[in-house]
Amino acid sequence: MTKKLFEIVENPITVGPLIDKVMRREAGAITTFIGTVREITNGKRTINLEYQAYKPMAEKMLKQIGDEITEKWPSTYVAITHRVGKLDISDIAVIIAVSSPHRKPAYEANEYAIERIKQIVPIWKKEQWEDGKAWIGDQLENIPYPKGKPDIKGDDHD
Amino acid sequence: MTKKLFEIVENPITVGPLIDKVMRREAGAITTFIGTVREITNGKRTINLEYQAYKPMAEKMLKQIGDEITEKWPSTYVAITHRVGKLDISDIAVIIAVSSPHRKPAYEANEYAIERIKQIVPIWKKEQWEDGKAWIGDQLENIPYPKGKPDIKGDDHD
Amino acid sequence: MIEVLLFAQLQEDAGTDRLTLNIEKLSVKQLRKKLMETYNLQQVKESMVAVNEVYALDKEWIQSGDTVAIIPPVSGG
Amino acid sequence: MIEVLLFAQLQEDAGTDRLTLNIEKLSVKQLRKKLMETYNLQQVKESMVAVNEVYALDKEWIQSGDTVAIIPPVSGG
Repeated sequence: MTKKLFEIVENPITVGPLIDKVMRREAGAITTFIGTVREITNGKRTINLEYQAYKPMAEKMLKQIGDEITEKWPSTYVAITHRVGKLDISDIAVIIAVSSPHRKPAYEANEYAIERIKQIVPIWKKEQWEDGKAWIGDQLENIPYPKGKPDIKGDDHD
Repeated sequence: MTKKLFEIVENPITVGPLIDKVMRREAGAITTFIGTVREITNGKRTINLEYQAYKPMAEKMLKQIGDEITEKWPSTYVAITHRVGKLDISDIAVIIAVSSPHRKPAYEANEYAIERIKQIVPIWKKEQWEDGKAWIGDQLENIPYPKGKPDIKGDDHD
Repeated sequence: MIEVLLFAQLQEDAGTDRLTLNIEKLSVKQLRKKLMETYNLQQVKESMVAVNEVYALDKEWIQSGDTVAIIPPVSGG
Repeated sequence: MIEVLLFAQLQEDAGTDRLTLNIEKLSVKQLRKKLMETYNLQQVKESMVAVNEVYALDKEWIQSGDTVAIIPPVSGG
Protein backbone atom coordinates (compact mmCIF):
# COMPACT_ATOMS: atom_id res chain seq x y z
CA MET A 1 0.00 0.00 0.00
CA THR A 2 1.37 3.39 -0.88
CA LYS A 3 1.63 5.89 1.93
CA LYS A 4 0.41 9.20 0.53
CA LEU A 5 0.94 11.85 3.18
CA PHE A 6 -1.05 14.69 1.61
CA GLU A 7 -4.34 13.75 0.05
CA ILE A 8 -7.64 15.05 -1.25
CA VAL A 9 -10.23 12.26 -1.21
CA GLU A 10 -13.92 11.85 -1.96
CA ASN A 11 -14.83 9.13 0.53
CA PRO A 12 -15.29 9.21 4.31
CA ILE A 13 -12.04 9.49 6.26
CA THR A 14 -11.00 8.12 9.65
CA VAL A 15 -8.19 8.99 11.98
CA GLY A 16 -6.53 5.57 12.29
CA PRO A 17 -4.79 5.49 8.91
CA LEU A 18 -3.38 8.99 9.44
CA ILE A 19 -1.97 8.04 12.83
CA ASP A 20 -0.34 5.01 11.20
CA LYS A 21 1.28 7.27 8.59
CA VAL A 22 3.14 9.33 11.20
CA MET A 23 3.73 6.65 13.87
CA ARG A 24 7.37 5.59 14.46
CA ARG A 25 9.65 4.38 17.24
CA GLU A 26 11.11 7.85 17.81
CA ALA A 27 7.66 9.36 18.44
CA GLY A 28 6.40 9.99 21.95
CA ALA A 29 3.56 12.31 20.98
CA ILE A 30 1.01 12.27 18.20
CA THR A 31 -1.54 15.04 17.85
CA THR A 32 -4.51 14.87 15.55
CA PHE A 33 -6.91 17.57 14.46
CA ILE A 34 -10.27 16.45 13.14
CA GLY A 35 -12.39 19.09 11.47
CA THR A 36 -16.06 18.13 11.40
CA VAL A 37 -19.16 19.72 9.90
CA ARG A 38 -20.67 21.86 12.66
CA GLU A 39 -24.41 22.27 12.80
CA ILE A 40 -24.55 25.90 13.91
CA THR A 41 -22.25 28.66 12.58
CA ASN A 42 -22.87 32.29 13.48
CA GLY A 43 -26.35 31.35 14.67
CA LYS A 44 -27.34 29.71 11.38
CA ARG A 45 -28.25 26.04 11.11
CA THR A 46 -26.31 24.17 8.44
CA ILE A 47 -28.13 21.27 6.73
CA ASN A 48 -25.11 19.97 4.86
CA LEU A 49 -21.96 21.13 3.09
CA GLU A 50 -20.30 20.65 -0.22
CA TYR A 51 -16.54 20.93 -0.54
CA GLN A 52 -14.90 21.53 -3.90
CA ALA A 53 -11.15 21.42 -4.51
CA TYR A 54 -8.73 22.22 -7.29
CA LYS A 55 -7.36 18.80 -6.53
CA PRO A 56 -3.82 18.69 -8.02
CA MET A 57 -2.95 22.12 -6.68
CA ALA A 58 -4.62 21.46 -3.34
CA GLU A 59 -2.47 18.35 -2.82
CA LYS A 60 0.58 20.35 -3.84
CA MET A 61 -0.27 23.07 -1.30
CA LEU A 62 -0.84 20.47 1.45
CA LYS A 63 2.59 19.11 0.66
CA GLN A 64 4.01 22.65 0.82
CA ILE A 65 2.50 23.03 4.29
CA GLY A 66 4.16 19.75 5.25
CA ASP A 67 7.48 21.11 3.99
CA GLU A 68 7.05 24.36 5.92
CA ILE A 69 6.35 22.33 9.05
CA THR A 70 9.35 20.04 8.78
CA GLU A 71 11.50 23.11 8.26
CA LYS A 72 10.09 24.87 11.34
CA TRP A 73 9.83 21.74 13.51
CA PRO A 74 12.41 19.29 12.10
CA SER A 75 11.49 16.55 14.56
CA THR A 76 7.94 16.17 13.22
CA TYR A 77 6.21 13.91 10.69
CA VAL A 78 2.98 15.23 9.17
CA ALA A 79 0.05 13.74 7.25
CA ILE A 80 -3.05 15.60 6.06
CA THR A 81 -6.19 14.33 4.33
CA HIS A 82 -9.03 16.60 3.22
CA ARG A 83 -12.33 15.21 1.99
CA VAL A 84 -14.40 16.85 -0.74
CA GLY A 85 -17.96 16.38 -2.00
CA LYS A 86 -21.20 16.38 0.01
CA LEU A 87 -20.82 16.12 3.78
CA ASP A 88 -23.44 15.91 6.50
CA ILE A 89 -23.35 17.27 10.04
CA SER A 90 -20.55 15.60 12.09
CA ASP A 91 -18.88 14.18 8.97
CA ILE A 92 -15.12 14.62 9.01
CA ALA A 93 -13.82 17.17 6.48
CA VAL A 94 -10.14 17.20 7.37
CA ILE A 95 -7.67 15.25 9.52
CA ILE A 96 -4.17 16.42 10.41
CA ALA A 97 -1.78 14.07 12.21
CA VAL A 98 1.62 15.12 13.55
CA SER A 99 4.12 12.97 15.41
CA SER A 100 7.16 14.14 17.31
CA PRO A 101 9.50 12.82 20.01
CA HIS A 102 8.12 15.45 22.44
CA ARG A 103 4.67 16.94 22.70
CA LYS A 104 5.19 20.67 22.20
CA PRO A 105 6.18 20.58 18.51
CA ALA A 106 3.34 18.12 17.85
CA TYR A 107 0.78 20.64 19.12
CA GLU A 108 2.38 23.67 17.49
CA ALA A 109 2.89 22.08 14.09
CA ASN A 110 -0.65 20.72 14.07
CA GLU A 111 -2.22 24.10 14.76
CA TYR A 112 0.04 25.71 12.17
CA ALA A 113 -1.19 23.20 9.60
CA ILE A 114 -4.87 24.03 10.01
CA GLU A 115 -4.17 27.77 9.93
CA ARG A 116 -2.23 27.38 6.69
CA ILE A 117 -4.89 25.15 5.12
CA LYS A 118 -7.39 27.95 5.64
CA GLN A 119 -4.99 30.37 3.92
CA ILE A 120 -3.49 28.72 0.88
CA VAL A 121 -5.17 25.43 -0.05
CA PRO A 122 -7.64 25.80 -2.95
CA ILE A 123 -10.68 24.20 -1.34
CA TRP A 124 -14.07 25.85 -1.05
CA LYS A 125 -17.18 25.02 0.90
CA LYS A 126 -20.77 25.67 -0.05
CA GLU A 127 -23.10 25.78 2.91
CA GLN A 128 -26.70 24.64 2.61
CA TRP A 129 -28.89 26.30 5.24
CA GLU A 130 -32.62 25.93 5.82
CA ASP A 131 -33.23 29.13 3.85
CA GLY A 132 -30.55 29.15 1.17
CA LYS A 133 -27.04 28.25 0.21
CA ALA A 134 -23.79 29.99 -0.65
CA TRP A 135 -20.13 29.44 -1.32
CA ILE A 136 -18.27 30.60 1.74
CA GLY A 137 -15.12 32.63 1.40
CA ASP A 138 -12.97 33.12 4.41
CA GLN A 139 -13.89 36.80 4.08
CA LEU A 140 -17.11 35.98 5.90
CA GLU A 141 -15.17 34.88 8.95
CA ASN A 142 -11.94 36.79 8.49
CA ILE A 143 -10.33 39.48 6.40
CA PRO A 144 -9.83 38.24 2.83
CA TYR A 145 -6.15 38.09 2.05
CA PRO A 146 -5.07 40.94 4.40
CA LYS A 147 -1.95 41.54 2.35
CA GLY A 148 -3.90 41.43 -0.92
CA LYS A 149 -2.78 37.88 -1.58
CA PRO A 150 -2.48 34.64 0.35
CA ASP A 151 0.59 34.46 2.50
CA ILE A 152 2.16 32.04 0.08
CA LYS A 153 5.44 31.49 1.85
CA GLY A 154 4.14 31.35 5.39
CA ASP A 155 6.46 34.18 6.41
CA ASP A 156 3.95 35.59 8.87
CA HIS A 157 4.29 32.54 10.99
CA ASP A 158 7.87 32.60 12.14
CA MET B 1 -22.66 0.87 26.96
CA THR B 2 -21.64 3.30 29.63
CA LYS B 3 -19.62 6.27 28.54
CA LYS B 4 -16.84 6.71 31.08
CA LEU B 5 -14.99 9.91 30.24
CA PHE B 6 -11.99 9.50 32.56
CA GLU B 7 -10.50 6.06 32.77
CA ILE B 8 -7.48 4.06 33.84
CA VAL B 9 -7.37 0.76 31.92
CA GLU B 10 -5.08 -2.22 31.60
CA ASN B 11 -5.64 -3.16 27.98
CA PRO B 12 -4.50 -1.54 24.73
CA ILE B 13 -6.32 1.68 23.86
CA THR B 14 -7.30 3.22 20.54
CA VAL B 15 -8.34 6.70 19.56
CA GLY B 16 -11.70 5.92 17.93
CA PRO B 17 -13.72 5.33 21.11
CA LEU B 18 -12.38 8.54 22.66
CA ILE B 19 -13.36 10.57 19.61
CA ASP B 20 -16.84 9.05 19.82
CA LYS B 21 -17.11 10.12 23.47
CA VAL B 22 -16.63 13.82 22.64
CA MET B 23 -18.26 13.96 19.19
CA ARG B 24 -21.50 15.97 18.91
CA ARG B 25 -23.42 18.09 16.39
CA GLU B 26 -22.13 21.35 17.90
CA ALA B 27 -18.49 20.31 17.44
CA GLY B 28 -16.45 21.59 14.52
CA ALA B 29 -13.05 20.63 15.91
CA ILE B 30 -11.74 17.59 17.74
CA THR B 31 -8.14 17.40 18.89
CA THR B 32 -6.53 14.26 20.18
CA PHE B 33 -3.23 13.75 21.93
CA ILE B 34 -1.74 10.28 21.82
CA GLY B 35 1.17 9.63 24.13
CA THR B 36 3.26 6.67 22.97
CA VAL B 37 6.27 4.87 24.40
CA ARG B 38 9.31 6.50 22.80
CA GLU B 39 12.36 4.39 22.14
CA ILE B 40 15.01 6.99 22.96
CA THR B 41 14.84 9.40 25.90
CA ASN B 42 17.82 11.56 26.81
CA GLY B 43 20.02 9.37 24.64
CA LYS B 44 19.02 6.15 26.41
CA ARG B 45 17.27 3.28 24.65
CA THR B 46 14.10 2.13 26.38
CA ILE B 47 13.22 -1.57 26.03
CA ASN B 48 9.78 -1.31 27.58
CA LEU B 49 7.86 0.52 30.27
CA GLU B 50 5.66 -0.33 33.17
CA TYR B 51 3.01 2.11 34.34
CA GLN B 52 1.51 1.86 37.81
CA ALA B 53 -1.46 3.91 39.04
CA TYR B 54 -3.27 4.57 42.26
CA LYS B 55 -6.34 3.83 40.22
CA PRO B 56 -9.31 5.31 42.12
CA MET B 57 -7.47 8.53 42.87
CA ALA B 58 -6.00 8.72 39.36
CA GLU B 59 -9.48 8.56 37.82
CA LYS B 60 -10.66 11.18 40.29
CA MET B 61 -7.76 13.46 39.30
CA LEU B 62 -8.46 12.94 35.60
CA LYS B 63 -12.02 13.97 36.28
CA GLN B 64 -10.75 17.03 38.17
CA ILE B 65 -8.69 17.99 35.12
CA GLY B 66 -11.84 17.62 33.02
CA ASP B 67 -13.69 19.93 35.43
CA GLU B 68 -10.88 22.49 35.30
CA ILE B 69 -11.04 22.41 31.51
CA THR B 70 -14.78 22.87 31.21
CA GLU B 71 -14.50 25.78 33.60
CA LYS B 72 -11.71 27.43 31.58
CA TRP B 73 -13.09 26.51 28.14
CA PRO B 74 -16.85 26.05 28.65
CA SER B 75 -17.45 25.06 25.03
CA THR B 76 -15.35 21.89 25.27
CA TYR B 77 -16.04 18.21 25.95
CA VAL B 78 -13.09 16.14 27.23
CA ALA B 79 -12.29 12.44 27.54
CA ILE B 80 -9.05 10.93 28.84
CA THR B 81 -7.90 7.32 29.06
CA HIS B 82 -4.55 6.27 30.54
CA ARG B 83 -3.28 2.74 30.24
CA VAL B 84 -1.23 0.99 32.95
CA GLY B 85 0.82 -2.20 33.05
CA LYS B 86 3.62 -3.28 30.71
CA LEU B 87 3.92 -1.32 27.46
CA ASP B 88 6.26 -1.81 24.52
CA ILE B 89 7.79 0.80 22.21
CA SER B 90 5.06 2.64 20.23
CA ASP B 91 2.30 1.35 22.50
CA ILE B 92 -0.19 4.05 23.45
CA ALA B 93 -0.01 5.11 27.10
CA VAL B 94 -2.53 7.95 27.10
CA ILE B 95 -5.16 9.47 24.83
CA ILE B 96 -6.81 12.84 25.35
CA ALA B 97 -9.72 13.90 23.14
CA VAL B 98 -11.30 17.36 23.21
CA SER B 99 -14.15 18.63 21.07
CA SER B 100 -15.26 22.21 20.66
CA PRO B 101 -17.29 24.28 18.18
CA HIS B 102 -14.10 26.13 17.16
CA ARG B 103 -10.54 24.92 16.96
CA LYS B 104 -8.61 27.20 19.33
CA PRO B 105 -10.14 25.93 22.60
CA ALA B 106 -9.76 22.35 21.39
CA TYR B 107 -5.99 22.80 21.04
CA GLU B 108 -5.55 24.81 24.23
CA ALA B 109 -7.63 22.52 26.43
CA ASN B 110 -5.90 19.44 25.07
CA GLU B 111 -2.43 20.75 25.83
CA TYR B 112 -3.59 21.87 29.26
CA ALA B 113 -4.81 18.33 29.98
CA ILE B 114 -1.46 16.65 29.29
CA GLU B 115 0.41 19.25 31.35
CA ARG B 116 -1.92 18.67 34.28
CA ILE B 117 -1.71 14.88 33.96
CA LYS B 118 2.03 15.18 34.41
CA GLN B 119 1.50 17.27 37.55
CA ILE B 120 -1.29 15.77 39.61
CA VAL B 121 -2.37 12.31 38.44
CA PRO B 122 -0.91 9.50 40.59
CA ILE B 123 0.62 7.39 37.81
CA TRP B 124 4.26 6.31 37.69
CA LYS B 125 6.40 4.78 35.02
CA LYS B 126 9.27 2.38 35.41
CA GLU B 127 11.68 2.41 32.50
CA GLN B 128 13.53 -0.73 31.47
CA TRP B 129 16.74 0.12 29.61
CA GLU B 130 19.35 -2.19 28.18
CA ASP B 131 21.48 -1.69 31.29
CA GLY B 132 18.99 -1.29 34.12
CA LYS B 133 15.63 -0.03 35.20
CA ALA B 134 14.18 2.66 37.44
CA TRP B 135 10.98 4.34 38.48
CA ILE B 136 10.96 7.74 36.83
CA GLY B 137 9.87 10.78 38.76
CA ASP B 138 9.21 13.93 36.89
CA GLN B 139 12.17 15.31 38.82
CA LEU B 140 14.44 13.67 36.25
CA GLU B 141 12.95 15.76 33.48
CA ASN B 142 11.69 18.76 35.40
CA ILE B 143 11.80 20.41 38.77
CA PRO B 144 9.94 18.25 41.30
CA TYR B 145 6.96 20.15 42.66
CA PRO B 146 8.47 23.64 42.25
CA LYS B 147 6.16 24.99 44.94
CA GLY B 148 6.90 22.08 47.26
CA LYS B 149 3.66 20.38 46.31
CA PRO B 150 1.72 19.62 43.16
CA ASP B 151 -0.23 22.59 41.87
CA ILE B 152 -3.45 20.99 43.05
CA LYS B 153 -5.88 23.64 41.93
CA GLY B 154 -4.28 24.48 38.60
CA ASP B 155 -3.96 28.13 39.62
CA ASP B 156 -0.74 28.59 37.70
CA HIS B 157 -2.53 28.08 34.46
CA ASP B 158 -4.95 30.98 34.23
CA MET C 1 -4.62 28.65 -26.22
CA ILE C 2 -4.90 29.24 -22.51
CA GLU C 3 -7.21 27.22 -20.34
CA VAL C 4 -8.80 29.03 -17.38
CA LEU C 5 -10.30 26.94 -14.58
CA LEU C 6 -13.11 28.35 -12.46
CA PHE C 7 -14.25 27.22 -9.01
CA ALA C 8 -16.97 27.76 -6.43
CA GLN C 9 -19.04 30.94 -6.93
CA LEU C 10 -17.04 31.91 -10.01
CA GLN C 11 -17.94 28.62 -11.63
CA GLU C 12 -21.62 29.22 -10.95
CA ASP C 13 -21.44 32.84 -12.17
CA ALA C 14 -19.79 31.75 -15.43
CA GLY C 15 -22.04 28.72 -15.88
CA THR C 16 -18.96 26.62 -16.69
CA ASP C 17 -15.91 25.22 -14.93
CA ARG C 18 -13.46 26.31 -17.65
CA LEU C 19 -12.92 28.92 -20.32
CA THR C 20 -10.60 28.48 -23.28
CA LEU C 21 -8.99 31.71 -24.42
CA ASN C 22 -7.53 31.89 -27.90
CA ILE C 23 -4.63 34.07 -26.83
CA GLU C 24 -0.87 33.61 -27.22
CA LYS C 25 0.30 35.60 -24.22
CA LEU C 26 -1.01 38.00 -21.59
CA SER C 27 -0.17 39.13 -18.08
CA VAL C 28 -2.07 38.00 -15.01
CA LYS C 29 -3.33 41.56 -14.69
CA GLN C 30 -4.59 41.57 -18.27
CA LEU C 31 -6.32 38.24 -17.67
CA ARG C 32 -8.12 39.63 -14.62
CA LYS C 33 -9.30 42.61 -16.67
CA LYS C 34 -10.52 40.37 -19.48
CA LEU C 35 -12.45 38.08 -17.14
CA MET C 36 -14.09 41.04 -15.45
CA GLU C 37 -14.92 42.95 -18.61
CA THR C 38 -15.64 40.28 -21.20
CA TYR C 39 -17.13 37.66 -18.86
CA ASN C 40 -18.42 39.95 -16.11
CA LEU C 41 -16.81 37.80 -13.39
CA GLN C 42 -16.56 40.40 -10.63
CA GLN C 43 -15.22 38.00 -7.97
CA VAL C 44 -11.98 37.84 -9.97
CA LYS C 45 -11.08 41.07 -8.21
CA GLU C 46 -10.78 39.36 -4.82
CA SER C 47 -9.36 36.12 -6.21
CA MET C 48 -5.85 34.82 -6.61
CA VAL C 49 -4.55 33.52 -9.91
CA ALA C 50 -2.54 30.30 -10.16
CA VAL C 51 -0.53 29.52 -13.28
CA ASN C 52 0.27 25.85 -13.68
CA GLU C 53 -0.73 25.26 -10.04
CA VAL C 54 1.49 27.98 -8.59
CA TYR C 55 0.17 31.29 -7.24
CA ALA C 56 1.16 34.12 -9.61
CA LEU C 57 1.48 37.87 -9.18
CA ASP C 58 -0.24 40.42 -11.44
CA LYS C 59 2.91 41.22 -13.35
CA GLU C 60 3.67 37.62 -14.32
CA TRP C 61 3.03 36.32 -17.83
CA ILE C 62 0.73 33.58 -19.04
CA GLN C 63 1.50 31.82 -22.32
CA SER C 64 -0.33 29.53 -24.67
CA GLY C 65 -0.37 26.03 -23.18
CA ASP C 66 -0.50 27.25 -19.57
CA THR C 67 -3.29 26.17 -17.27
CA VAL C 68 -4.62 29.03 -15.22
CA ALA C 69 -6.90 28.75 -12.22
CA ILE C 70 -8.86 31.57 -10.63
CA ILE C 71 -8.86 30.99 -6.88
CA PRO C 72 -11.55 32.84 -4.92
CA PRO C 73 -10.93 33.16 -1.18
CA VAL C 74 -10.53 29.60 0.07
CA SER C 75 -12.63 28.03 2.82
CA GLY C 76 -11.26 24.54 3.41
CA GLY C 77 -10.49 23.02 6.78
CA MET D 1 -6.02 1.68 62.25
CA ILE D 2 -4.64 3.66 59.36
CA GLU D 3 -3.81 2.06 56.05
CA VAL D 4 -0.87 3.53 54.14
CA LEU D 5 -0.55 2.72 50.42
CA LEU D 6 2.86 2.78 48.76
CA PHE D 7 3.67 3.08 45.06
CA ALA D 8 6.55 2.91 42.61
CA GLN D 9 10.02 3.19 44.18
CA LEU D 10 8.55 3.52 47.67
CA GLN D 11 6.78 0.22 47.23
CA GLU D 12 10.02 -1.45 46.23
CA ASP D 13 11.96 0.17 49.07
CA ALA D 14 9.40 -1.00 51.62
CA GLY D 15 8.99 -4.42 50.05
CA THR D 16 5.22 -4.07 50.33
CA ASP D 17 2.43 -2.07 48.75
CA ARG D 18 0.77 -1.18 52.08
CA LEU D 19 1.52 -0.63 55.75
CA THR D 20 -1.07 -0.83 58.48
CA LEU D 21 -0.43 1.53 61.39
CA ASN D 22 -2.07 0.88 64.72
CA ILE D 23 -2.58 4.54 65.45
CA GLU D 24 -5.74 6.51 66.29
CA LYS D 25 -4.72 9.90 64.98
CA LEU D 26 -1.67 11.75 63.69
CA SER D 27 -0.86 14.67 61.41
CA VAL D 28 0.45 14.30 57.88
CA LYS D 29 3.73 15.72 59.11
CA GLN D 30 3.93 13.15 61.91
CA LEU D 31 3.19 10.38 59.41
CA ARG D 32 6.02 11.53 57.17
CA LYS D 33 8.40 11.52 60.12
CA LYS D 34 7.29 8.04 61.15
CA LEU D 35 7.71 6.60 57.65
CA MET D 36 11.18 8.10 57.36
CA GLU D 37 12.40 7.14 60.82
CA THR D 38 10.67 3.83 61.53
CA TYR D 39 10.55 2.49 57.99
CA ASN D 40 13.52 4.36 56.53
CA LEU D 41 11.50 5.47 53.48
CA GLN D 42 13.55 8.49 52.47
CA GLN D 43 11.55 9.26 49.30
CA VAL D 44 8.67 10.26 51.57
CA LYS D 45 10.42 13.62 51.85
CA GLU D 46 9.78 14.48 48.21
CA SER D 47 6.37 12.81 48.07
CA MET D 48 2.86 14.12 48.45
CA VAL D 49 0.41 12.57 50.87
CA ALA D 50 -3.19 11.87 49.91
CA VAL D 51 -5.81 11.19 52.55
CA ASN D 52 -8.86 9.35 51.25
CA GLU D 53 -7.76 10.13 47.68
CA VAL D 54 -7.34 13.88 48.24
CA TYR D 55 -3.95 15.62 48.45
CA ALA D 56 -3.35 16.75 52.03
CA LEU D 57 -1.08 19.36 53.59
CA ASP D 58 1.38 18.64 56.41
CA LYS D 59 -0.82 20.20 59.07
CA GLU D 60 -3.89 18.10 58.24
CA TRP D 61 -4.96 15.21 60.48
CA ILE D 62 -5.28 11.53 59.68
CA GLN D 63 -7.66 9.39 61.72
CA SER D 64 -8.27 5.72 62.23
CA GLY D 65 -10.19 4.38 59.24
CA ASP D 66 -8.58 6.78 56.77
CA THR D 67 -6.75 5.47 53.73
CA VAL D 68 -3.51 7.29 53.16
CA ALA D 69 -1.39 7.13 50.00
CA ILE D 70 2.17 8.29 49.64
CA ILE D 71 2.56 9.81 46.19
CA PRO D 72 6.14 10.12 44.92
CA PRO D 73 6.64 12.56 42.02
CA VAL D 74 4.29 11.35 39.31
CA SER D 75 5.37 10.42 35.79
CA GLY D 76 2.24 9.56 33.84
CA GLY D 77 1.37 10.83 30.39
